[in-house]
Amino acid sequence: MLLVNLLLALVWATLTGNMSVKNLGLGFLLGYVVLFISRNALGTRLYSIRVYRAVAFLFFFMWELLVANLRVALDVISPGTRLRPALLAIPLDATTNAEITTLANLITLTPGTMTLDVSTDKRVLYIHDMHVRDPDGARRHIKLLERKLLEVLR
Amino acid sequence: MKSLILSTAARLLMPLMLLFSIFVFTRGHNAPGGGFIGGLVAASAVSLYVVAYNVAAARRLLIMQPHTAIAVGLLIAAGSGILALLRGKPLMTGLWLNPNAAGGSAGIGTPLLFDIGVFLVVFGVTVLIVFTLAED
Amino acid sequence: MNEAVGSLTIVVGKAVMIILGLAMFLAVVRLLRGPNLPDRVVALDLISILAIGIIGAYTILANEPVYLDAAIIVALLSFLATVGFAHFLEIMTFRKRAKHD
Amino acid sequence: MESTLAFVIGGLYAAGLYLMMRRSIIKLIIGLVLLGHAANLLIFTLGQLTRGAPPLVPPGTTAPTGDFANPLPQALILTAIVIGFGVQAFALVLVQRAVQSVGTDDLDQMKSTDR
Amino acid sequence: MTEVLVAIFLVIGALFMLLGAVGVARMPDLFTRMQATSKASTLGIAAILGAVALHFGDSLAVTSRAFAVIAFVFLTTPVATQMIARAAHFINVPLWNTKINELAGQYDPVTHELHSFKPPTPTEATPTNMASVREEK
Amino acid sequence: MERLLVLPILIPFLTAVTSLLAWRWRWLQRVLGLIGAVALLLASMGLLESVRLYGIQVVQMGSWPAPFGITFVADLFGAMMVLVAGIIGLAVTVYSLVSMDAQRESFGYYPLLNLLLMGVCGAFLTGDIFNLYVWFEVMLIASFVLLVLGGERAQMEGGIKYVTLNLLSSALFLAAVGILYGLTGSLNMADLARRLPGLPSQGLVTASAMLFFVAFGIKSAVFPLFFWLPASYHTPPVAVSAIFSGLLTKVGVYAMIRVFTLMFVQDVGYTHSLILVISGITMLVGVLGAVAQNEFRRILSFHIISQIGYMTMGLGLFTPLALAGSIFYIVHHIIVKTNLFLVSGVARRVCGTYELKHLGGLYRSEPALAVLFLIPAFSLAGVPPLSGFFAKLILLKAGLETKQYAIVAVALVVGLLTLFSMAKIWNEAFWKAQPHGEPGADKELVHEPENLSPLNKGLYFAPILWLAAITVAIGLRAELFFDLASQAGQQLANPDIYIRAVLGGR
Amino acid sequence: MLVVAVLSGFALAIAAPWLVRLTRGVTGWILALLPFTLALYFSSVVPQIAAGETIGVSYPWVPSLGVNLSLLLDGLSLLFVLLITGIGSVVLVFSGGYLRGHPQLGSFYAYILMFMASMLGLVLADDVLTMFVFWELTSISSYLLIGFKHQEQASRTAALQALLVTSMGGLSLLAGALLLTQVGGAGRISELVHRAAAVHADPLYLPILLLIVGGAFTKSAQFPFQFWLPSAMQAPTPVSAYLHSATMVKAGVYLLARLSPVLGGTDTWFYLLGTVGAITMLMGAYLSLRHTDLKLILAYSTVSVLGLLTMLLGLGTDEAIRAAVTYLLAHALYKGALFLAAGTVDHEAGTRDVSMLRGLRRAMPLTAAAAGIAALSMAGLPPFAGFLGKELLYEAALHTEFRTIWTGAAVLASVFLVAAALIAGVRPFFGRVMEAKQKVHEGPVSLWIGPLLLAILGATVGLLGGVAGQNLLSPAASAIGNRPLQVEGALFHGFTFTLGLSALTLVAGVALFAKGRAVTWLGHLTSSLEQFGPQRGYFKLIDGLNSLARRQTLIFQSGYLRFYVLATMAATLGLVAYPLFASVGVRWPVSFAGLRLYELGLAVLILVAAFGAVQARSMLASVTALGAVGFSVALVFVLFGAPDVAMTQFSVETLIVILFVLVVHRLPHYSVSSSRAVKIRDAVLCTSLGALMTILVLAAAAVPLDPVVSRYYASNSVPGGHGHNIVNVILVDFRALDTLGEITVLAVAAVGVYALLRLRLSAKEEPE
Ligand code: NA
Ligand code: NA
Repeated sequence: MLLVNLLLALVWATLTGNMSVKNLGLGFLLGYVVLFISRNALGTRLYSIRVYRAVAFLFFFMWELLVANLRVALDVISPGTRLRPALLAIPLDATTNAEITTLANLITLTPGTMTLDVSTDKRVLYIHDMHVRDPDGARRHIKLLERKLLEVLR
Repeated sequence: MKSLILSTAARLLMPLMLLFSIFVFTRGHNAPGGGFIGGLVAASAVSLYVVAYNVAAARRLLIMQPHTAIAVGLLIAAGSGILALLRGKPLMTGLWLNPNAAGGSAGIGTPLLFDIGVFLVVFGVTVLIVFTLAED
Repeated sequence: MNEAVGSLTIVVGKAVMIILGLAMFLAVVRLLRGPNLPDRVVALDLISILAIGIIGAYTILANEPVYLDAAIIVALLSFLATVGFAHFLEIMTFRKRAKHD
Repeated sequence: MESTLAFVIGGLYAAGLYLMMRRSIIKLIIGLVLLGHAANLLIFTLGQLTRGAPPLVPPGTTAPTGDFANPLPQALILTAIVIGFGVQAFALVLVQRAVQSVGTDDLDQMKSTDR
Repeated sequence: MTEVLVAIFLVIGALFMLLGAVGVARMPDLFTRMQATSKASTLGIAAILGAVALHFGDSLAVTSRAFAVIAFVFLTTPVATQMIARAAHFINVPLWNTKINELAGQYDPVTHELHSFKPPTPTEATPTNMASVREEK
Repeated sequence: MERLLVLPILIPFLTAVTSLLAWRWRWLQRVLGLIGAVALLLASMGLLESVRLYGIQVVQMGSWPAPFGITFVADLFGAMMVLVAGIIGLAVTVYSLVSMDAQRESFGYYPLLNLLLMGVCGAFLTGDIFNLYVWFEVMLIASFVLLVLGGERAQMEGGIKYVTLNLLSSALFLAAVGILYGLTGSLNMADLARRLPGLPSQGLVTASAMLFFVAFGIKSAVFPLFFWLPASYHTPPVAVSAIFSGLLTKVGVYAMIRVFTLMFVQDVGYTHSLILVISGITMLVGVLGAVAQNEFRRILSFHIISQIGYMTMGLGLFTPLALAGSIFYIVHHIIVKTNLFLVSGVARRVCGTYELKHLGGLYRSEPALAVLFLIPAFSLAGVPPLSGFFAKLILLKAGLETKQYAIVAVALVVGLLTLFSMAKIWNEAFWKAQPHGEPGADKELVHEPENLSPLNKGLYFAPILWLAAITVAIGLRAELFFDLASQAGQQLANPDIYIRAVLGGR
Repeated sequence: MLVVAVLSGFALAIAAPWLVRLTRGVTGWILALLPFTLALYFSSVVPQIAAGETIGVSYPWVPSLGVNLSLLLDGLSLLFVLLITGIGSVVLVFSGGYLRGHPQLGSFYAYILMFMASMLGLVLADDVLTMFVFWELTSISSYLLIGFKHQEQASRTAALQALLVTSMGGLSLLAGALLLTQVGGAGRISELVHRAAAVHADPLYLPILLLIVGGAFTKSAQFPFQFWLPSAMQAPTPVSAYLHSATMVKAGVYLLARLSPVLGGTDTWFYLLGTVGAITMLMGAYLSLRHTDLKLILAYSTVSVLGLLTMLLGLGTDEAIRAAVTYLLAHALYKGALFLAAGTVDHEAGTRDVSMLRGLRRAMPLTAAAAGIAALSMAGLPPFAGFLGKELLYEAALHTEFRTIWTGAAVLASVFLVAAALIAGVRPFFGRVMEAKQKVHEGPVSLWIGPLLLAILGATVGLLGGVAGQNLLSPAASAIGNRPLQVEGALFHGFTFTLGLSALTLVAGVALFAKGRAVTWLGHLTSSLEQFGPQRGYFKLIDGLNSLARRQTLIFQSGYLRFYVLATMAATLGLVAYPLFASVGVRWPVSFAGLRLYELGLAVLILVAAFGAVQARSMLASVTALGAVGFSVALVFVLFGAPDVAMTQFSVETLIVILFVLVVHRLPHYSVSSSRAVKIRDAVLCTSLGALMTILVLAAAAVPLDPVVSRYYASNSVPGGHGHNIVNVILVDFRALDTLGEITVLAVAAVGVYALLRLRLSAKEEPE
């Protein structure tokens, strides 16, 4: 709780562009209020996220994003030829809501794949993949991403 | 019917939106923003919660129910103007704690109070409409 | 325009505005053509993303950072609009189905 | 840009009014929203357009330097937008209830109170 | 130097966004269009707002807000995409040339709950026909 | 002084807000509503008195000087209108205490009523054209909600038309304000009045004047812009009809008179002649509409239109006497028309319907009501010595003095037709014996007739009696009222007085 | 005292309903004390007036409008005042007996007292507008009295008819009176008399005359407005006697008499009044024989006499004026008596049909006596007052231009009236005793005393003609003529030509009566046809009015909202475009200089998206297009230095889209669309309006605005408003009141949405 509050204070300070102690204090106070307001919204699990690792992962991911985007560019320019779209079910190792959500977001941001939904029992992730020649290969690719992510998160 | 991804994301997004709403609101007198936009963003945060969960859950978040927020907001807004009336000045005349301070640092003044009223009303109104429609 | 902005930035900035305008136009075409509602929603979502881009570019072009707040607003709220749209589309089918059964 | 916006305004008025003359009740509201845009743009245009200079007083000074956009029309439009928002929200719900109680979106079938 | 970097970022961003728009205009079905926009536009935003952050590099307030926008878009776009996709499924939006569909029949048509994947039986494979919900007639 | 001028908006506002806070306690809202109505009446009386004694009252909101801040101005016309609003507010509030159902009361009826009054008073007092727009919207949205509160089908159908056409009017109003601002850079009406004559293209000024005319014409329901009124005024509960009939269209007329005496007097040959022609058509079309109706409230609704024609007729004639006539007519009309609606509500309560076909027997069963109907009815028709007679007399006199014989003839004929339809109501609802059809077959009879308890009867009759007494008093003490009206007319005819009061000697 | 005389009646009218409850059977007698006292008072001033004095009072009422409560008692008003109070006393007493036990007796007294007071006011008024006030009040009280039997459809129709016809005249009179005061420069008749020459010379003289005469003719049932009077016989008989014979219908005659010094003496006056009067006289007299209803006979004979009086006033000679006042008095007395007697007969015998009434003399001797005397007076038999009147009538007719016409008409009418008098006043009481359903007997004292008194008074006037002439008629005649006129009132002037004519009249009348059976039967057959010339016109007019009203309402209040919008738009287009294009000097320069490509693109985008909203075939598709419009508009605000507006626009747009979705997702699809022709028509109109708005914007943009207000905001924002965001300072300080109104609108909208969705009235608890 304290951690999140401090984090919010930091966000506040960066937003306002004023890193003075006074402003940080105000940010802490406001963060406390915000957290109080959203006390029901924040489940306990969120606190366990190690935010800095997540951020680091995000930057790594952006690079991959940039590179692989070129492939999509080709698809866009000539959509008819290379597309093999498919809707796939991916069994999940991720268990918490935060993990699943993060994974889902990353899949969407990864070129060629896009999360469609999570089964109600949280055991399967459904995705849309534009270039499926081999469904199991595609599934393996996603599982790789999941493993990497879980390494960061756990 | 609930989307797991959305509801998880909403937990993170909502505090951020609320924070931004306060940010926009407090800056309002000196930069773009103010009570109206602040109130709308705050209400949007609550609306997101309505979509991700439901009205009942969103209602539990609120310190002040929308009806009350509207009435209190109106009262604050009008009250900030009436204060001047009580001091023998025309309605809505700005009263400042430190009126002679240079360059926009006059501290607290009734116009800011007025903007708080606006914030509350806008927030209350939007939330009330969204709640009512979503519950219907 | 502001003298703090170099001529390169101005030229590029204007060009970028035009590119984004073109992109906007394409998005509007999809918005009008559909054919299904989700297509339109996707287009509308893209329009708001493009709006963020335009605001960002214009922030540089006009050398006026205050517009960035507008971009934040669009980012926060357009998401809500899209989610809302999708959510109620789903409710719509949900209700219809419930009525049938 | 004034001339261009003049045509935009005219187009918005035309579109809004056209929608208000349709039989479907929901188009009515869409038309009203378009009319609102038209009116706001009209005030904005006639309050004189200034590119990219928001009416802000730079920190540390007491008055804006150089060219700045006319703040008054902006304040008027803000008020008009917000009022329009409230009114449109209400009208929208009214439409919903009307359709529910009459059973159709056809305005031609909503004339029992005139005769 | 900064000016050149800003210009490059701007152009990259604009081109990515244009790419997304072209994708939306040209791709054959809803899901592929969403694939195009969700990537191109987020990247475009990142580039353009990165340019903003560079341009106003000496102002922490501006830079941090620019990054805030980027973070927010990265956070929200996938969520929005997922929501649309989910809704689209219930509306039965047609899929282009999609041979493998493991999602078909997994949604409970009444409760909208999503089952874990099991191979579809012939009866379940019947699409939940919601033609009436589709707009154009 | 400065407090008096803003009290007419603050009192209803605070009443409404405290009522909102008391959302769950219906009885408290009723008490607050009553207190607020009394306070508003007292404040408006004080305001008129101070205007009468000390001349035009002006307050600069926020202490920002004109034309930069928003100006509140009370000239005699404005103050009189506020007073009438106070009178009507009290009457309708008391009437509502007994006539309004508990469900509507617990869904914000009293706060809405007060916010409506706030909008109305604001419109009467503001000296700023955009602020006028804002008050119009306050009034409008409150009226929207009051109109459809309850959600019956007829309310919905009437509400759609009312809302649409009034919003159309608002859009035109806003555009007109924008154009005026674009021409002058100012929003203060006195300042505008000073600047407009100096503009190079007067044709443009006249064109924007006509935009205002259409906008206010819709609100005030003149021909051919009145459609929303007959479609909706008979659909809400009668207390709401009553306050609408009294105040809403009159705010439109007020605004029209205000701008066409203060600001748009450059091309009187076009604008005011046009207003005169439209007045005549409005009178005729309205009264013929009433002739065609067979329902108590619909007849009254169409008469509103007809009488709006009289009010604008004074503006069209555009002499001090004619303006005085308009003012006199407006004041008279508000009181009388509201009263007739209140009477119709009692008739409905007693007989269970508004349909003339099914009404009857009230002459025997409610003789007091019969008398209390005749007074406003005859006043409406201009029968001496009631208020309506003098109202009409002034206008006729002004018309004859300016040799506008055609409009005078129309006004006379319309007076006769008004008498005709008042007599129709009297014949059917009062003189005729109540028809005894088989009760189930009557579709119109949606409400069981009932006997009123003495307390209820008192609450029903008190406001009716109060308004009837005012009608009689205006007639018998017509000199006092005419004196006020003609002073107000003088002020309108000499806008310099107003301009100097707002802007000072500049 | 004059004011007291007028106001006391009104006061007593208000008190009457309570008095009835207190005093039950004798109320009539008590109430009659008032008019009786007044009659005594006015009698006491007779010598004063006869001496040429007048009594006047004036109270300011609305002096600024020239409306004053000016009352003046002169010879003419005195004559009327005495009739009103005298007959009023009689009628009140009579009513007590006639309507004994009637549940509405209280209001009856109230109305009749109100009428009496109004009538007094009318004849005493010296101010034309005051006179109009009372004039209208008599119409109103007449309406209420005719409709006294309000549960009968016929009564209501007759009441309405009388009201409409007399009010129409009233309005005509009002217009005439206003013009007259304007032309004559005074509101007081006693002053206007001195300005007669100016009035005659004014170009407005003819309109004034026609308008005022129109008022008089409707009130006094002159051709072609006579039809309301017979219908008015639906009223209880005392009302017929009082209003529709003795007093109110004479108000028109009074008006003509009163204004004859002002308006009279011209050719127009002469021909107009003379002709209309003569026609009315003949027609009324003839029609009186065509009926068997006692009251209708009397009513038509009243019409005849009213015509006669009008004719005499039109002739305007000394003789004519003398004749008029004399006949007026005589008629009031005998007709009052006859009506009341008819009422008694009706009351006791249960019918008014003269073909059935016979031999009532035995059962009702006193009534018979009263009726007989009155009838003889009506027939013009000496020594009754009627004889005096007829003598003078012939005298006047013989001494005027076109005398054959006047004389012929007068004699013919008189012959008919003789017959009518015998039918109505004599025959019912003689002959075989009729078989009645009920036992016929004399009524109570209240019923017979009145008619008897009036009849005797009529005889007395005849016998003491000199006294009456000296004290009452001469002053009245002088007032009408505005010159000293003596009415001698002698019964016998020697064997003159007029006496011969009188004798001839009597003989012819008796002969007509004797052969009257045929006439009566003929009348029976044709009455339904002939009576209703103007009557049918009236009903046709009412029907026409109703159908015109219905048709007009069907057109204008069609119920089609799109028609309403269309009409509104068309009106806007016409009203705004005309001054814009008609006036010179309005320019609307179009300039694309300095326009940037992306700005143009944005503009095109807005229009395309708006077009998309128009074209969309589903509601939600329209909503997305709407969202696109809103976002593009917001971008315009971004480009032109309005970040606050842009932010607001973005957020509002988003919320509106969400609300639309929330609402629309439960609505049906667009189900209907208009025909192609309609669409084209609408498109043309809307495009025109759009073009008009474009032109307005172009033109207004060409006029540079004065930036002084905005500059003030800019320079005071920081020092005075303590804020650097000028827009925000405007919103919360410079123009905070706007914002207060704005959030009020929001609050109300929210309450409205809440109430609309939550408040569903249960079927049980209907709104009141
Ligand atoms: Na202030
Ligand atoms: Na301009």
